[in-house]
Amino acid sequence: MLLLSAELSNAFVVALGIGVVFVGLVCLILICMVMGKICNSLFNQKKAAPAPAAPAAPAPAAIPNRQEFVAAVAAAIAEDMGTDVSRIRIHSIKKL
Amino acid sequence: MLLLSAELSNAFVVALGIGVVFVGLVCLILICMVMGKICNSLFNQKKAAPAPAAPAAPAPAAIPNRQEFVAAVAAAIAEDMGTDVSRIRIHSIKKL
Amino acid sequence: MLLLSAELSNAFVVALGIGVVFVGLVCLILICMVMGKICNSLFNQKKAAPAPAAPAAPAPAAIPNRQEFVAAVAAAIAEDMGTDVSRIRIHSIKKL
Amino acid sequence: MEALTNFLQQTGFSLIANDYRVLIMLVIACFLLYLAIVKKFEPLLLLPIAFGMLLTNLPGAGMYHSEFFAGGHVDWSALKEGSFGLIDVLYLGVKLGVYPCLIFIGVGASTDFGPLIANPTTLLLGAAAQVGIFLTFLGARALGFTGAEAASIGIIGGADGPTAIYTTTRLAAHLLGPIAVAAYSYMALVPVIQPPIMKALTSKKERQIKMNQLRVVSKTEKIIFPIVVTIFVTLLVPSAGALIGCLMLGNLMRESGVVERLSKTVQNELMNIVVVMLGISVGATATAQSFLNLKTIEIMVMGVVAFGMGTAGGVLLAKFMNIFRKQKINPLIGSAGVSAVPMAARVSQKVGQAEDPSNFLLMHAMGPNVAGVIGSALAAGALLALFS
Amino acid sequence: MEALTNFLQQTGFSLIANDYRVLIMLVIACFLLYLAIVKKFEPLLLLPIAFGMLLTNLPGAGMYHSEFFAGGHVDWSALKEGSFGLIDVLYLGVKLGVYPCLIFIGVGASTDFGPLIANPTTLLLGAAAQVGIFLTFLGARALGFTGAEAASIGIIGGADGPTAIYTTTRLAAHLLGPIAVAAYSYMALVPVIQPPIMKALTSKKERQIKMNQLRVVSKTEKIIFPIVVTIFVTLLVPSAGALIGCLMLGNLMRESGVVERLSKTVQNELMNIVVVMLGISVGATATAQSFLNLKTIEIMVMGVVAFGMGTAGGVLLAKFMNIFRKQKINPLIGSAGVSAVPMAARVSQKVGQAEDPSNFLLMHAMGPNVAGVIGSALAAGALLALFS
Amino acid sequence: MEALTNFLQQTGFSLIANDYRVLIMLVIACFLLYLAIVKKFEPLLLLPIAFGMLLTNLPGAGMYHSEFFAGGHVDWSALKEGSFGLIDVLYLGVKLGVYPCLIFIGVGASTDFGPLIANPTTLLLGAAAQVGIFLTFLGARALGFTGAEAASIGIIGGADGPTAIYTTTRLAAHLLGPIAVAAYSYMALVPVIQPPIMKALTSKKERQIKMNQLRVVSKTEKIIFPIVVTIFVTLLVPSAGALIGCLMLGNLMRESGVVERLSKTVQNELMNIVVVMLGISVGATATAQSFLNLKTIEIMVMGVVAFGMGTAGGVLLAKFMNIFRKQKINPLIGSAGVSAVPMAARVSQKVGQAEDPSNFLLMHAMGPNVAGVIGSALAAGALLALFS
Ligand code: NA
Ligand code: NA
Ligand code: NA
Repeated sequence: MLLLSAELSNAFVVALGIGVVFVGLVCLILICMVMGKICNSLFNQKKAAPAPAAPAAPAPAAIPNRQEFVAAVAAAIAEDMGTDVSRIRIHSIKKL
Repeated sequence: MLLLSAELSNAFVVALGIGVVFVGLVCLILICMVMGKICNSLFNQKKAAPAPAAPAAPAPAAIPNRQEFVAAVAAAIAEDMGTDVSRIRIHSIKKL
Repeated sequence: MLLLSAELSNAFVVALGIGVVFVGLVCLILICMVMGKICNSLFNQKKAAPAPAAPAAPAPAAIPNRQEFVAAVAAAIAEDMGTDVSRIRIHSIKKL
Repeated sequence: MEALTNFLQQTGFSLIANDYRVLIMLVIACFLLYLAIVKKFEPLLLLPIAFGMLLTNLPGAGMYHSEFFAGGHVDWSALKEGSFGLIDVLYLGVKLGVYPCLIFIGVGASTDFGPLIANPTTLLLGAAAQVGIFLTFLGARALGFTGAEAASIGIIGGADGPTAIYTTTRLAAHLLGPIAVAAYSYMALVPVIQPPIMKALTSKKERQIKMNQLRVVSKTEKIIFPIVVTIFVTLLVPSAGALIGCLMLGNLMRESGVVERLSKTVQNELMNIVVVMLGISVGATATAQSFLNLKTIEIMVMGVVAFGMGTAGGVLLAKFMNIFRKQKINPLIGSAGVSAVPMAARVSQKVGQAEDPSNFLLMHAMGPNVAGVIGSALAAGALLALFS
Repeated sequence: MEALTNFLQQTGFSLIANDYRVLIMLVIACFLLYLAIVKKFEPLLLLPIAFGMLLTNLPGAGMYHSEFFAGGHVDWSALKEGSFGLIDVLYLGVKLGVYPCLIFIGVGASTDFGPLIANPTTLLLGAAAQVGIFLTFLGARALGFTGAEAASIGIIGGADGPTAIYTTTRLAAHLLGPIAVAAYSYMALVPVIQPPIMKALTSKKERQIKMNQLRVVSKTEKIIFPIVVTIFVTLLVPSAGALIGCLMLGNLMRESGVVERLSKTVQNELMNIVVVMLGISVGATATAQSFLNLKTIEIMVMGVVAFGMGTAGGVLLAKFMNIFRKQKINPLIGSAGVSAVPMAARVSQKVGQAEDPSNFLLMHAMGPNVAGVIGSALAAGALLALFS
Repeated sequence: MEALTNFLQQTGFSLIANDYRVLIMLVIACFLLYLAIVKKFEPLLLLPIAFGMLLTNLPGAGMYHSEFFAGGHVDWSALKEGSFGLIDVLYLGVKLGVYPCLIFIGVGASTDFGPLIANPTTLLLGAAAQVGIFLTFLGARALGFTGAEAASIGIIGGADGPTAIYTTTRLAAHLLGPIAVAAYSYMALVPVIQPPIMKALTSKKERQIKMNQLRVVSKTEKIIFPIVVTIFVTLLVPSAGALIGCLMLGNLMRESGVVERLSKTVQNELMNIVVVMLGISVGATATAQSFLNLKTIEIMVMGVVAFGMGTAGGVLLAKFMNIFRKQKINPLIGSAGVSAVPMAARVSQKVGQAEDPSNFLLMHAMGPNVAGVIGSALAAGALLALFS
């Protein structure tokens, strides 16, 4: 699939490459926003419906001090940052 | 190993297939019965011998309420039947 | 890489084989000794330096009754020797 | 400018124009993901299968090339030329029959044949439930499928995923996608498909039959069983040897008690790894070309018929056996003979308890249930011997 | 006597005389082991890589033969003749592109795209940080590398090991050794490379910007995200399909919640097994002949430049975006867009807290951080489409 | 009717008539299963080996075809034509030397070389115990085996399964079945074979010698040891490189402490998976044709002789060393030099404690025990260099 092998100019490669990355991720932004809108509206409709205590409804109010909690966890993680270089990933924080 | 490729009649395939399955499993029934007889007779001989408290002897009497126990376990399992469709298998029930 | 295929004498094979094994392992002895010397001298230098309570310094004195402890562990392991033929390996004993 | 045009022509968006049917396949793949995730249809396999179907139908990605495996052979020279994709490599494990066998080692290690050994006559129910395979074979032949194709379609009625995949790979690899989807979907639908058939074929009184407690099976019997079954079944139907041998090796690991670490690994990590690879590559065979045609619909219909007839076969044989037996069998355990372990046995339990809450059929149903696995493998072996 | 002489001539000691450069390679391998073990530079991969480099440079052992894989193809006939070594076999998984994809399944299963979905504009930062890839491509071209080589060198700036290995294997396999070493070394050096650049490009006030709490992302969104991204990205850049598809399959396993046992295995056992095999065989490509030349030094220099420019790109775009936004972004999270998950996000957190201990950027930085993985895969796909 | 006849002729029952010897092999396989399960003879390997032997001798199943691997090569064209069986595929990992090496990574990760580093002179005992290999080589030559065959038979005396399989695969693959069975059976019989020899060659006073406590070995030494051994041994005997390299890579994973998750996986899941596949396929090489002949009996006899002479070699060298040493060595630890880790070391401990219950030799015996692994690999390397 080599396109125009010899004459592929560097500028074209860079332009196309950066273009593809930005176009791709900008489209993903739009996709995420649309997805968020749709999910939220469906979610709010459901909330209006008589299922207020559904277990699948982690309403923001349910974890009022989430910011503080995340901050504390983040601080704890940041603490050991210098020492732990292995590829352990940070998972989402779940309420127990 | 295609047998008589063109002319293999459907009736032959069905007859042979069902025949093989039934002959095979009927033979396994016989094998299981013979195996059970032999093992039981060996087992009973041993029991007659002076090793009555062997740990390998889970005599029926040792678990008198096994039926009830199995029933309770089975009920518990059946309870969650609707929700869990994954291929988790039921193991034998062991006395602890 | 077959050396002199036909005429490779048995005596030569045995001599070379045993020779290789002994030369190899004798050299490893020397390597271990040199390595031990170097590591110890580095270690002692460090000990002379003002880092006496380093966690990486399991000085012999730190586990005075190590011999007894090892003996007890060894006895326990030897106890079950007859029964456990699987390839479980003995790891080093670490102070907890 | 020409280069840009070339690049744009390479994108999947422009390739879709060449074959819009991939869009339908993407919708189907997403629907299967929905079934796997939301409806929890055998998600362990259906999720990777659906994702493989998604990947294979994204044009241009070139992860799977059905032409490398056409005509029942592997085109090794394509591998040589470096034009292979990721799933081509993973698919080799399906093509060479390795994945289904490795899964069967794990299945064997998690299966307890105790209830079957305790009450061996239930093996007959496991045999009767295989009639669905052969009746469906006839149906597929009538619809114009070749013998090898019809055999692969019939094996859906075995209700055993690895057996269906193993057989189909060897007999009619071009139908692997729809057959695997049918097999796993219907296994998940067992609680929907079976109860009406079971109720239609039994009287209330029959459904209330209580069965005697099973005898205790000694460890020795459980150890000898897999060895004897391997020898006998493989001698009877050599082409079933790989499936039965692996199933019984796993079971021997379990029952022997001396290789617990092997038993644990083949049930868990090895099985999980193989399931992911098998799922992706089986799903990838469902290209638009191979999936979007009348055959697929016919296969889906034949598949559910196969399940239904297997269920009926098991129930009816149980009723027939009751004519001659003093100790009556509850015919509801007959339906468990289709395999679909342990789902079908749970269905027997549930339908039985609906009539009489004090009736516990689960352990009794486990006998025909695991017998059904052996029965399907025997049927698959017979069909492989006849058609491969 | 002649036999003894022959034997002695087979020993590595006498073979070293033929090519003393292997000694330099052994020293380099030991130095990398030192970095992995004592300095803890990405030890999970650098330790196997360094050991593979050690093994490949012990003359006579014949564990790896670069000639079997020359010219982009696999010389299967060599396998046929039985002259293959252990690492030749393991290397097939690299050559066929299987290992990086399997690792990506595991990476996907351990990645939470929640912060990215909650604040999707951070995807732009993940895009901006990929400029390092393309600027480095230009630099490598200026130094005389071919287009395919320059593309492989540029991808170091993607800060993503599997992507770099996947791309280099397909475009410039003869550079795999130095590129893999550069990629993993610099990923480990992110806490050293990035902070000075981040501080130089931002004001104290900018570094003190506090960002709003992220919204809660519903489970549904998290499940739909990997499916949609797979479809869209693979259609846009089909050659990125294998990497993105595997990443998203892993993530779907994680978020769907219905295949927990698969998710656990792909993150742990499967990944560990693949990492060992990948590491050894990638390291083994670093033979004296391929590693000890000016190109390697150029690659090492270009690599750190790529990381630096990626960092700068992310930070600068964040500053640029702030011109138009009411809700200001802390530009320190821009540097996380290079990938190097989760190290780069932690660096953002640390540099931010150095200015204001009450500022917690970690969660915000995770958005561009995981976006950088998708961005690198897109860039790799574009380069693969252009040069392979 | 003809079709039925054909089908019946395909069954194993009718095929047995062609070669009744498979019945003998089935009995042998069941006997080995008995040894593995009831007598607990190295069950982790003997159970899969015995099961593989069972499967390969069920006629018609076609799971393994020795002809595809005849003459030391792999007949890839057979794979191409699709006539391969399950075990043919699994066997590739043996043929390519991959399984023994992967097992050695796991063995290395579970071995502590500390006692050896603390008292390096015990390495000599590990050397002396290898004389059994070479004396057995002479014996096998005298019985008319070729050089390569005799070398493979001798290596049984190394008391190290993976080394024996690796060497035999390369030198005399047609003897793999009996040699693997001999190696693992005798390793299990170490507690029966060794004590009489040990007692015959030592006085009561010698058996009561107490040895000094071992010095503490620093972490640094433990980390440097595998690296140095890999370099030195591979330079001395390049053909031992793959075995030693893998052993030491595993050990480095263990001792470095930075890749615990890799170390855990190579010791457990990876090893278990490989053990199953290795066992089945090694067992499958034991076809009636290759196993049922005088050679097998000769190999079994030579094997036990090799073990005995190795044991004697270790004990006698320890006695000889005591002539020159002030700090006497208890000669009972010499027998541990045969390898068979950790069984042989436990035998030393047990025999020593029989004389003096307060004498704890286990840790001292671990030195020659693990030295024996290195020694066998060196011997294997020398033989491979001479005969392959
Ligand atoms: Na079935
Ligand atoms: Na990146
Ligand atoms: Na040895």
